[in-house]
Amino acid sequence: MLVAQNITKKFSGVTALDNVCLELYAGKVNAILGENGAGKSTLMKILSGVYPDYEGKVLLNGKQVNFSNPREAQHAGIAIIHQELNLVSHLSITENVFLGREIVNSWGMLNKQAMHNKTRELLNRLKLSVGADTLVVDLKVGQQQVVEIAKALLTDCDVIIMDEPTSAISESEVDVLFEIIEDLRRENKAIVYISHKLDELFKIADRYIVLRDGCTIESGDMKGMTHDALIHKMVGRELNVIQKGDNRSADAPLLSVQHINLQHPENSKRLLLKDLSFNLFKGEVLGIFGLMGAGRTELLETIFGLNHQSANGELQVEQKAVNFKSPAEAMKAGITLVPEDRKKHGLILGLDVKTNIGLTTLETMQSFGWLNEAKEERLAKKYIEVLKIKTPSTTQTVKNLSGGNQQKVVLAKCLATGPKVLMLDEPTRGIDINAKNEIYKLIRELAADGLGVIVVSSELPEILAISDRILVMAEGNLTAEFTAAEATEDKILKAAIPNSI
Amino acid sequence: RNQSANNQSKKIAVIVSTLNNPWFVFLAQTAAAKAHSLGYETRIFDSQNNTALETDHFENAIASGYKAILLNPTDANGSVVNVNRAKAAGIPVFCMDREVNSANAATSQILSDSYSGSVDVGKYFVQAMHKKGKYAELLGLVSDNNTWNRSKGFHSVVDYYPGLKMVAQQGAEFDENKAMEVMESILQAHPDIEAVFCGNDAMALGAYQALISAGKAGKVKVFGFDGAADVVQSIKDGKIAATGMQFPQVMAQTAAIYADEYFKGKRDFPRKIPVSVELVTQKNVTNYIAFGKKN
Amino acid sequence: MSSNKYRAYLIKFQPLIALIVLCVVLSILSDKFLTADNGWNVMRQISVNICIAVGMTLVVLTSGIDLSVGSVLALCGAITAGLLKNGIEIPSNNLFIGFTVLGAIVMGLLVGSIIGAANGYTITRFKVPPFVATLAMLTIARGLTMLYTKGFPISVLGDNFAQIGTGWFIGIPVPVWISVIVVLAAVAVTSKTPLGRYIYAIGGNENAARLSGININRVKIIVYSMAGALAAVGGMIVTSRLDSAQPNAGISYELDAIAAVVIGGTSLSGGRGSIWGTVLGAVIIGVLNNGLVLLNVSPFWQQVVKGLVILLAVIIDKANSKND
Amino acid sequence: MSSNKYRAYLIKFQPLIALIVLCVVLSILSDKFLTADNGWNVMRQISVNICIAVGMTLVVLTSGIDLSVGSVLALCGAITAGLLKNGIEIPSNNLFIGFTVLGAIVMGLLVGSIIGAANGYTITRFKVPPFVATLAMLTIARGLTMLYTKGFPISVLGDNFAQIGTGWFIGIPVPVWISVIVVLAAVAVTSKTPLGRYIYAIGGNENAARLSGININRVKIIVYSMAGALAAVGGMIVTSRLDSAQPNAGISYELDAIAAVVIGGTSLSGGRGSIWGTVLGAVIIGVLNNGLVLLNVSPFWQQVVKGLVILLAVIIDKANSKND
Ligand SMILES: Nc1ncnc2c1ncn2[C@@H]1O[C@H](COP(=O)(O)OP(=O)(O)OP(=O)(O)O)[C@@H](O)[C@H]1O
Ligand SMILES: Nc1ncnc2c1ncn2[C@@H]1O[C@H](COP(=O)(O)OP(=O)(O)OP(=O)(O)O)[C@@H](O)[C@H]1O
Ligand SMILES: [Mg+2]
Ligand SMILES: [Mg+2]
Repeated sequence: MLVAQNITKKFSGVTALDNVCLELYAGKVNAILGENGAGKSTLMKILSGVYPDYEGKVLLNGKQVNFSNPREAQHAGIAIIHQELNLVSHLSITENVFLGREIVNSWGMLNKQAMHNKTRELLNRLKLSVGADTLVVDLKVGQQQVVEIAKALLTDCDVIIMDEPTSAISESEVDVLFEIIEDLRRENKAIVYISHKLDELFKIADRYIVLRDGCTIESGDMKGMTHDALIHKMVGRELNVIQKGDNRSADAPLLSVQHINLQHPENSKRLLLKDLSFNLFKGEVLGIFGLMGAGRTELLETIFGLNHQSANGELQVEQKAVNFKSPAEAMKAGITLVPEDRKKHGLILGLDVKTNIGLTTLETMQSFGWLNEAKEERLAKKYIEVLKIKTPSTTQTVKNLSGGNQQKVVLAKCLATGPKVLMLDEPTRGIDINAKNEIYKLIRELAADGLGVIVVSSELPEILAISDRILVMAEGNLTAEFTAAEATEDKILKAAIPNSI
Repeated sequence: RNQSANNQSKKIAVIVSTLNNPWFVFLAQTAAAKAHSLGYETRIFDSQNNTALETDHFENAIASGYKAILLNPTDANGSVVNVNRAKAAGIPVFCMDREVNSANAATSQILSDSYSGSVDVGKYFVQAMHKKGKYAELLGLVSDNNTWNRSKGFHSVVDYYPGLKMVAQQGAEFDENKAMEVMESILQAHPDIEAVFCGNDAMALGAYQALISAGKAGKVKVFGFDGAADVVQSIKDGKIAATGMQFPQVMAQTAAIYADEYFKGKRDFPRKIPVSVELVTQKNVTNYIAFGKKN
Repeated sequence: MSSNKYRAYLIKFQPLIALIVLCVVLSILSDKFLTADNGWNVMRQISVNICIAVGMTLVVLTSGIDLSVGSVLALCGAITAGLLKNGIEIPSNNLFIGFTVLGAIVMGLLVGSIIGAANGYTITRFKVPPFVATLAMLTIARGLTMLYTKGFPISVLGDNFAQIGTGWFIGIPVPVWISVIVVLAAVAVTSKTPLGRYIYAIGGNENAARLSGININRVKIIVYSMAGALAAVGGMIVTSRLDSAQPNAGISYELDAIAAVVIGGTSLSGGRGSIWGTVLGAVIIGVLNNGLVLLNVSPFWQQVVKGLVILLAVIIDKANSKND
Repeated sequence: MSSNKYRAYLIKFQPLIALIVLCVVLSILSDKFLTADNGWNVMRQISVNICIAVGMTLVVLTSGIDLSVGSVLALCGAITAGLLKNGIEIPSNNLFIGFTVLGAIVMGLLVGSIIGAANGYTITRFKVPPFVATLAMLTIARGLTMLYTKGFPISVLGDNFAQIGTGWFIGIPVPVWISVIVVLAAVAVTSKTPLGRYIYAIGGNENAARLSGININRVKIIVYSMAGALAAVGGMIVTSRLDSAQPNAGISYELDAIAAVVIGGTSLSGGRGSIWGTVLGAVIIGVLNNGLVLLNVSPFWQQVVKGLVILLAVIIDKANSKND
């Protein structure tokens, strides 16, 4: 029903799409696959009227359409969930969901009650248990993504595009989403589903379209497709999945966390972290699993010295007691964090790759206050090489990199500090299989080099794949600890579900 | 002869301290008009009360070939350098209204004596108040030394009379609206004042507006300075007690005429010509018009 | 109470603390402060700043700023006064158009909103930063005022017109009525209409707003012309109170307005704040000016004190607000 | 050429187009424009604004703003002049401290950077928006100037001091030398030192900068005190040119400085821009002021034209910049 013909889109520097064609069928879930930077989001932005200028045609139900802005696309019945969150943080959920399509009474005044109720319905349907009047700032990334989904579901559209809707939410929400997608399919809508989580695609998708480097490679029925076949089409070569060798050393802990508590920023009664204690050893990869809102981000942030007013407890790095008042101090002590939200906390989007990578280590690259730009350049080159960052040059503005490559830049920035302890919060969120594996391999290598690595993730397979030891959190408590050997999916999940439910 | 011809080639600059106040607008425009009527190309420069900007104007005027400068200085001391710069470039400067503190920098200074003018206002003030009573004073821009000349002249008289008590001294930036608001508040703090001395006429009018809205019009005597049209009228109507009439027209025209004579070869100009400030009260107001005498 | 209401509530009432402190101090220091008369004075005096600051709030909520309000106030005041006094004359085909008080006022407000719209247009159409676009307009409008008035005030505008600034209506000064109406209208717009939502949304996250299909440019142009019109309203009040339009009226009023907005807890980066906060901010400034004169603080010290108090007020805000 | 270099390049040189257009027009309209004398005049006249605007650029790059520069200029000028003329007297234990020209200047610059640091401190420590903190400082510093000078200029400061503003050195006016040095130093800092990187980073994304281990507060305080010191430098030049410190010097200079920054293509939301751009911006404004005089535009029209040209300059920038 929606057809794109020979779409070509160029950005200053890169060709994002190179006459791409695709057909979307009503009543089917059309999966779009491709590595980071393949052009998936760009294509979707064209279909939904974000980029009005491009070469090629878009046909909706046979008629050529040319949207000059998102509103027109909406009216034509195309809804989109963007890859990056687009919410107004200081408006409430309701206000965000109805933004631009408010319900008004005959006086042209807002009908707040009606909007509130409708939003509550949506949130219930999506099983998100927060008040419709909650400000978006107070939501975690995961919860915000659910709000984005609610926005797309508000008006009933014929085409619903979901660009990595599950990148930030955990299994349980994913199941809810899938139920909804089933309903939509039954209502004979055309659904576009972009994700790097292949097993999801096998669960939900009917058809697949593979993009590689801005070109359509192939499309067809999901039936009879195998994991490896898809990956092959995406990547264009075989993948060697990593196997881990246990290289943790038994000696004294590298990082030891004792009885950490953390108060809620707004009411000091409520504890976000309750008396957490654990050790991290040299050469070990420690996975921390939990459902959204379990407190994992807070835990990492607290260790990193971000909440020193509201937190208490002891920290030891190599037996030396430390008390970080700022990230700067934590980094000096050899601890570094790859934050959960790369756009908000990871990157200076307006600056180039080189500057972003160098930012953490400028002190080491200066002599008498002068910056050694050659060193800076070399550093950037090195990590672009090592992490295979896809960028035209070291001076490309980070804003223009695809999601996955942006994440790699953040990683590079942290590794540049030569840390003893590397903490990663959702390190592979929105990253394609290939890059994922590279990062897993990297994590293992780093561990092998004697780093202690903490990985927070909402993806069980990921946790299982790379961890030597797994901690499970629920509602700010440590609920379980497993060694890689004894860990299984259901054991972990059982521990992750809050007993309050 | 071909006088008008070689006049065409001569340009006269009128550099005025500010155009944010009608009095100076009048001064500048009269000077320019006179010079123009004498056949010179003229241009008005607005120094915006900023001596540094005045310096720029001097440099630009000299560079772009103005042959004489009719100056209303921003500051008696600060402007000296500027005048000297012009002198060095062989360009005569004729000061209007305000003086520059230098014996021989300016070719001639046609000055309105604010100080002695406000002394006269002070004398009349004392007499009108019968030597006793509370009063308030509204200063102009407290950062502007002409504000203080007037204030000092006034106090040099008034302060000799212990019966006269100044209960409030506030700045109102020579601005009518500000003056009104400040006056409103003063009237709250001191409902019993019997007079207010204002550093210029705009403030006098503002103060009077405040009196009206406080229902005190007529009960509090207002004294101004300058001789603006509205105030001359108000004095006729008995709304405002008195003002110090300056003669911008006389000063401006004299300056322009001197410039003309300078070009015609005259050199021996009087260094200073004081143009006295005349006290205008209800008695003699009929002899006056805005910024000048009837004739 | 939902966290949203809660925060709105905070933003609304933090400045109250600063205000109360100020008032207590003043009423201790001067017995004249807490009198009805003085109350009306202060309210009459702040009415102008309130009108301007309300418009400024709308602009700031969209993460913009309008530096031209002071000059616009002067220009519109002058035009209204000019039309009242001299009407429009076209000597060529000796045509003369006279104006009623109402007609002249309407024209003044019209000019205000047109200039505002012009600001909005340059900002949206040419992507000129609001600070620059309105800074340029500040100069331009002042120049036009000078040209229109030739640098001289336009005075004696008749008693009807004078009512606007000096009259009373059911025991309350007319300017106070005007500012109250302006405030209530603005509150309604910001909290009860889609336009209000859009204003907050644009300030909060312009990109998200665009993706939600909001016509950013339209909203901005509306907001700036509102600010222009409100500046014009201020111009009417000032002109009428003085019964004369001053060419140099409203100089640096933009700073007072912005101060009111910020003391009121509205964030200059846009998206968060409230009209009520701004009102409190304006009251604080007004009370302060009044108090300093009541206490006959020397003009030299006044500026220092004023600066410190404004700083303090904002710091108190911040201290009490949990956000940020 | 990589898109980023290309962009940096654009930001740096877009204003050049506006400037060239302006100069061509002027030199056609007036034969006086392209003379050496006039050239030096313009450069001497803009030297002050350049010093201030360079400091402003640093502040704006961190997404801040400094409205206090004008008053700081006046205060520091006054203090230097005062110390030169009267030194410090403590009558109580009849102590007198005299000052050499150098000593007095050092003191002036010191005061400037201390005030700047104070701005930085209130902004970082109390999270007061820069606009407000520096707006308050604008008033405070002006008040202090009044208190120090009692409202009277401090004049006749001696020939040595006069050199700063009026002297020549190898065929170039001293003020021009000063501004050139200031510019080169600032360019070095912004492009060749970690501090420079931090300034851009903080303006670009403060959160990310903090998580990268940058000490935000320290950097900001440094930047604001630089701005203060540079305003003081401007104060030295002005005072020395007039051989007198005016208590009302520098009023509304902040606007000219900001105009220069923005015309120069630096984004007020921080993170993007360059010192060179600002220099061009300042030159454009200076040439404009000079040109309007040469062309004998009436002062009232001048304001209108000036506003329009500034607008035009920025629009040309935008039109040529590929970003946004
Ligand atoms: N605004 C932009 N300006 C310049 N280049 C861009 C811009 N947006 C995207 N690109 C480039 O276009 C290509 C496709 O980007 P896109 O975001 O569509 O990839 P993607 O398939 O969505 O990757 P991911 O899976 O990481 O989201 C990338 O090389 C990216 O660098
Ligand atoms: N600033 C805040 N204001 C209110 N609640 C907060 C804030 N920060 C965290 N929380 C709450 O603290 C709990 C822990 O959040 P956190 O993001 O650490 O969980 P998480 O396990 O990292 O979830 P995610 O999978 O989204 O990373 C959640 O209930 C969250 O709502
Ligand atoms: Mg994408
Ligand atoms: Mg998290």
